[in-house]
Amino acid sequence: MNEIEEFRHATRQWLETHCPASMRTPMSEREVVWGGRKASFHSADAEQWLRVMAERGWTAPSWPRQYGGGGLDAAQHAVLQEELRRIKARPPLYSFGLWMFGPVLLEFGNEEQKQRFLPPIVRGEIRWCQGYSEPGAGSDLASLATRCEDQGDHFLINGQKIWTSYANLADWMFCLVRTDTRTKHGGISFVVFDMRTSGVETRPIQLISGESPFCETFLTDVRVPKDQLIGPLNGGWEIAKRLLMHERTNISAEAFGNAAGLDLVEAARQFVGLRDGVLIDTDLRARIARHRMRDEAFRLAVQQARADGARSGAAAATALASIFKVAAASLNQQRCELLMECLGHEGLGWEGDGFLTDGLRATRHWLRSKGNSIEGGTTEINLNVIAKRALGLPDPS
Amino acid sequence: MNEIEEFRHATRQWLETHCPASMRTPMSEREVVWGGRKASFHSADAEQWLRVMAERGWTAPSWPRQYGGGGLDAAQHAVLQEELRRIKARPPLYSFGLWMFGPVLLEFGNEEQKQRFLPPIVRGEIRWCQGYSEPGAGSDLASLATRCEDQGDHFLINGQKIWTSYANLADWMFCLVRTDTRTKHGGISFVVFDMRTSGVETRPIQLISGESPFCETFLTDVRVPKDQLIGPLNGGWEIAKRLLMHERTNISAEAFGNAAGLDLVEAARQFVGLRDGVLIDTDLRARIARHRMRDEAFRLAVQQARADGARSGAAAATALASIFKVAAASLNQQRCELLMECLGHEGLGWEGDGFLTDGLRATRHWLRSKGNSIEGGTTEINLNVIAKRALGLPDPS
Amino acid sequence: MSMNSDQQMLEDSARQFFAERSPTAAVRSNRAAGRSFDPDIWHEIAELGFAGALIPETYGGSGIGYRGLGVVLDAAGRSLAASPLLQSAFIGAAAILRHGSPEQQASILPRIASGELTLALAVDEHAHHRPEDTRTRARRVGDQWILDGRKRLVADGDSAALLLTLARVEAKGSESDRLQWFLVPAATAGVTRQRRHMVDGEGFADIEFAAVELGQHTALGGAWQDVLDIACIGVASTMQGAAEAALALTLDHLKTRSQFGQLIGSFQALQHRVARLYVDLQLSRAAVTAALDALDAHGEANADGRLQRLASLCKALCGETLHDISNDTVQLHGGIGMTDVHDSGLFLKRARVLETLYGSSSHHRDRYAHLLGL
Amino acid sequence: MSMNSDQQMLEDSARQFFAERSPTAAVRSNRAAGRSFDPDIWHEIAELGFAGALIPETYGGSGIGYRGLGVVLDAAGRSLAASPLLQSAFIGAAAILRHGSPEQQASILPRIASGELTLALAVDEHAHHRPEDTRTRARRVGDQWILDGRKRLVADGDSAALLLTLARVEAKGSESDRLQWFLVPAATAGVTRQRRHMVDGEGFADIEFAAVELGQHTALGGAWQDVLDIACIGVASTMQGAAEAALALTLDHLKTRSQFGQLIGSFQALQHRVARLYVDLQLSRAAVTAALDALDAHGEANADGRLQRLASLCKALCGETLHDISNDTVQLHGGIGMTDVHDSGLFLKRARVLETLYGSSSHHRDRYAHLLGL
Repeated sequence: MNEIEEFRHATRQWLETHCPASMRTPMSEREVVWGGRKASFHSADAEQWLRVMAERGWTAPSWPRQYGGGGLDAAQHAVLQEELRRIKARPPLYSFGLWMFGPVLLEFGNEEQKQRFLPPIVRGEIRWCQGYSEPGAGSDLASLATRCEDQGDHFLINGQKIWTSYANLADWMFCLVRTDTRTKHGGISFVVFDMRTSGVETRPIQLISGESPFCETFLTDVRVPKDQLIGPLNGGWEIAKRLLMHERTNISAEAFGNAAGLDLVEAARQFVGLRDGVLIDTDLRARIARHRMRDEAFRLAVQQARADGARSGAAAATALASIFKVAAASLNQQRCELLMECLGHEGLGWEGDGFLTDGLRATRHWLRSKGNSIEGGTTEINLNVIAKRALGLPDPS
Repeated sequence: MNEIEEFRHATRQWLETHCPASMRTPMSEREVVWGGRKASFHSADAEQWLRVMAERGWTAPSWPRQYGGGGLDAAQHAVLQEELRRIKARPPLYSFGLWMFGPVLLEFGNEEQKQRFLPPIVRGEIRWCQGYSEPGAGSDLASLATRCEDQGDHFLINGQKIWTSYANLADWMFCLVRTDTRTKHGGISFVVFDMRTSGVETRPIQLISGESPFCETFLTDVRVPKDQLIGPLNGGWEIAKRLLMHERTNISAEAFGNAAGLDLVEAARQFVGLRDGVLIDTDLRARIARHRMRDEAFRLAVQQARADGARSGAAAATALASIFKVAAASLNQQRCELLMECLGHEGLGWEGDGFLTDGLRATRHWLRSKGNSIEGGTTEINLNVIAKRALGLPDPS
Repeated sequence: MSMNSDQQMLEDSARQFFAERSPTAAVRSNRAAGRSFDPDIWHEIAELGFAGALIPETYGGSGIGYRGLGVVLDAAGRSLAASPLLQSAFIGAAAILRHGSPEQQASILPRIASGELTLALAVDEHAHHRPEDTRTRARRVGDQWILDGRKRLVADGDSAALLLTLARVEAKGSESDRLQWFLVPAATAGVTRQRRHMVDGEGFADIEFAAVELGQHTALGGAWQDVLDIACIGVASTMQGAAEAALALTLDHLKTRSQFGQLIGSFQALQHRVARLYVDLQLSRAAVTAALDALDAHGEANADGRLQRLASLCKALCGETLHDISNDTVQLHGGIGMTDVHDSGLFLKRARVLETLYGSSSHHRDRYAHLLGL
Repeated sequence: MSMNSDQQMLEDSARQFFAERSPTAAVRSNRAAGRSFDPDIWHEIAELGFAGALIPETYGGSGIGYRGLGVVLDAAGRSLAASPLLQSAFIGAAAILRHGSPEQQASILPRIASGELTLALAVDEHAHHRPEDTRTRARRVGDQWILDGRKRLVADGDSAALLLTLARVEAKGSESDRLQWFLVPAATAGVTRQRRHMVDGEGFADIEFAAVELGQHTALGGAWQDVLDIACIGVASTMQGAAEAALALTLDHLKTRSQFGQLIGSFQALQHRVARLYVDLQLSRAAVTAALDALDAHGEANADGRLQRLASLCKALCGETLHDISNDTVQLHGGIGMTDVHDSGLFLKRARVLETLYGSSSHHRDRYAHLLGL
């Protein structure tokens, strides 16, 4: 047995022992573990599962051991993921710290910052939120205006962030601020601060689909110690872009949780019905088939890219993240639309009696899916990125 | 009986007498009468039908009588068209002079020019061709480079035109030339000349669909008398744009002759086949239905616009011409594509035995249709026009 | 075919009325008040003569006609105005006009025209529009009809006083079953209705008929399909107005929002997108105009199933156009378009409901294909 | 799943070979010479080991495998290179390998590997691909098969020496009819073939079988559908290569052609269009890669009809992608793209033929829907 097979064997045995049976079942949205100071667990098993995984650093399998990570190489990481999939284990922790902030901190942070911030992320003790968008700076993120002034021994921040998911539940924020107003991209810095800092206020945003995890965050005379600047002053844009790439990659891999809810084919069979084994609405049937084909190809592409991962460079990864983000958003929106067509009248309810629970949920998902092509970089912005990064097309002169 | 009803009555009687029976049958492409010095008529009836219509000025019903036109007002013109449609009369004459050059000459020419050029157009004696595009100036028509120098008593023209339809059969050309190289749009003039002038050479262009009426036209030291400048020197761009609008309107009205050849629904029934009264390929059926619906709506829109015509201004007409051009091109291309799908193997032939004549023709039409969204202004250019003229969207600052 | 000057004046006044008296803000205030429409606005609509637009002056109507009322529905659709206009003034009045007996017309039409009586079309029973599968049945017992069945998500079903209900009349002797419309007063014993909370906040209800006894003159003559064709044309007029308004909202945004130092409306990719939507709008408008004109022309120009074809054509095309435009309205507004405080979502939600009503776009494409012989 | 370094080398050398030895100019020279392919080039292809790519070394092959040969087909597709590679080295060899008897394998495979023997798949009979409706029939008479029927537009049918022909074997006793592949030497008495002038200039022929006598060991075992799935995957590989080359041609144009004082590749509407095509290309490439890998994996990973599903998936997706790209290749080149001297038209024409071969995209979407249970 070679080394990697030994690793597989040991991992399998360890998981057999340590992954509780209830953590091997499909997980509803409510059961997701986000960690943090205000962490809530829907079961003791969930709490235990996070604890044992965090102890091995396997919530962040590829991070270095010195920061609490698992220290696995690419092959071992792949094996761990396979073994987790094999037993259908739930992710022990969902975390913007793990997916977005941690990876850029590893690349751009200093030693003290890594030691300070990474271990609590691995253990799920600190929950992070993302202070990027502003009301005036949507797709043109770099036009952000939140001021950050050097006050000698600290920074003073004033401004407003929007679309800060779970800001009301998060412990810390990583935040883009303007430290120089004379230049656009070169005047942005990347800072982090505790959400309990005086002057930080959040307000949830009501979406067309109802309640949402998105917030507006108001920053009024927020004092931030100077050692909470990540990377160089006015050097935040590079970090910001890299983090966006991680965000898009993560979104695509999750494909907007698109396995959730009613299965499209099942819903078609149930609500539209078959005649002689063929869906009665043949126009809809053709469109469902077309969607499912693209969906299968997308999943195959993500799998293959993951397997090829080690060999592609950063530029290719950026383009690929945009490609997958565009495809994932469009596929999830298509799926939701087709599901609504299958549901017909059963998809027209908002709440209350007279509608199936599945139907009401599908309707909310459908509305929520309209944001997929906006959040994490609009489809238009990602098409710009593909045209430039992958295809080498020029800017206007 | 009011005046217009009297006109209808008289027109109906006159047509009854003068329109030969053979001119009330569907016309093949070969039977089209283009007139000109090298005019050919496939029948004596065709020649007579042109003559009697031209004598009344009804080849150009709305042009003033002093230039040989019919002098009809809008209501009379509409009645004449209705009566011609009622008996399914063939158009007596196809002519770029009637459709494109005449209308702008009426608007921009001087009295002498109108008297000189319009009557022979009405009578089909002179056939015109259009010298617009150049190899380096496609969509960016105004970047044209064909030089036109003032030589005192004449102009001297050097350059190359492309996509000059029927240049090899035409008698005269209306032509855009550069009379000032220091400014782009303001350095263009509109001149006309006899194709027999020394230095004019034409060469037909082979298309992906085979032979074509398109030519390259080479202009080498072509001497043009100065009274053949239409409108002011360097004032050609306004005329050019107006002429393009007439071209697009005409193209849309003709919808790329899209009634020609196999009927799509018939072809689907014949080559794909029905099962229980439903087309066997239900995906294709859905797409044919979608196409036919847009096609019917397009025809209704053209009819309604024609009826509304009198009330809309020049700006609206320009936008509408672009809207219809975009729709007409896309619909004809769609129709050809769907027809190819219906034909399956029968649509894969180029020539020779083993294929149906209808199939071979459909294949050539399909290839030819790819040019519909390029000729007469690309779809992209027309979308620009719609965005600006109809929707008032801004240019980049 | 073209709009005459009366119609132009009508269009101007209808658009002004709805923009001022029932803007999209009214959708929110109705939602907040838990009501499906504002009776005061309906009163004003009736006073303007819109409730009786189809009804001849002899019955107290204004005789504006289908094309004219279509213009009014279009204007109402622009601000998503909720009222009995579609169900009662368009569909209900048309059904009675075209298929009612002289007695039915005399008793019902004046009350529709005054706005006093409102109607609703009760047709669907399942997740999808399949009127041929209607199970609600009407039995002849003596000189009465007995009605049994359930209807799903009847538009205005929570408020209308008279329910135009499709039912299967059981065969007698050598006859086969047939479908027929019945005029069922909502207050009749055995009728129960449950308002449903729709995604767009409109007043839909599920309705149950349990041994409902109806007089013998409550059945409507004529081909049952005809009423549904009219309904589709009315919905299409509404969708066309909504689509044009949603595009206008989007264009306003494109002309005022800056990103990257440019008005976003100057970006060519967005210009081409909205230009294509504008082309689509012209095609769907032509379809709905032709369908309304065909209703005004009535028997004459509608041979060879032309009315059926135009009804499916405009229902499907206006549905597709509104669908595409309302989606791009959200997308091109970006994040703000996803928030409940913005109007984008109102268009999106209403679009979904109208698209589903009386057969989805897919359903009508299928029907059109059948009519083509495919 | 990922490409290993051998495959990377293979890709490089295959692309170089076809770019140098059989560029698109060869399509024109073959067309001018009235031949469907250049035998010298085929000889070189065989010498490189591509003709025997699927064939084990024991039979004189190079054992490169499906994924590897897919890479070669892709490379050939880039310049629309005509040769027996697809029909003989991919489809023919795979059919014999997977379903041939040991005797058939021993007699045929070495001659495929050397390039000496070429095969062609003779399946369709009508305007459309409907193998279930096959009317060509094989009767058992003594120890012989008698074949009668006609095949329509057989790819390489003008040149291949061995025709892999689908025929209906008539029922005996309690059996029902079944379909089976037969190995028919083109030189057999009773076989006549007529080359047809295809829109893309390739060597297709109509073939007639009139009382053709075949030995008893000319039938191929295995499920008849399997060979068609393989054929689809081979066509898809070719289409993927053609699509990538057509997009590259277009990108070159966008980066060099100026209009309005700008490189046209800087116009955002065009950027978004080609970016979307590029996304599509990634999806169709993933599908064809997965299908080739599934063929290499053979029995193991292909339970639950996975191979059938992947075959239809990649045939339809690559077909759609090539269709869209070849159309935009013409459009984005403008007028020059419409002229016969430009390569755009070559891609468009070849796309149409490949799209039609072994079932259109529409056919395979329908099949995929069936496999989904719809």
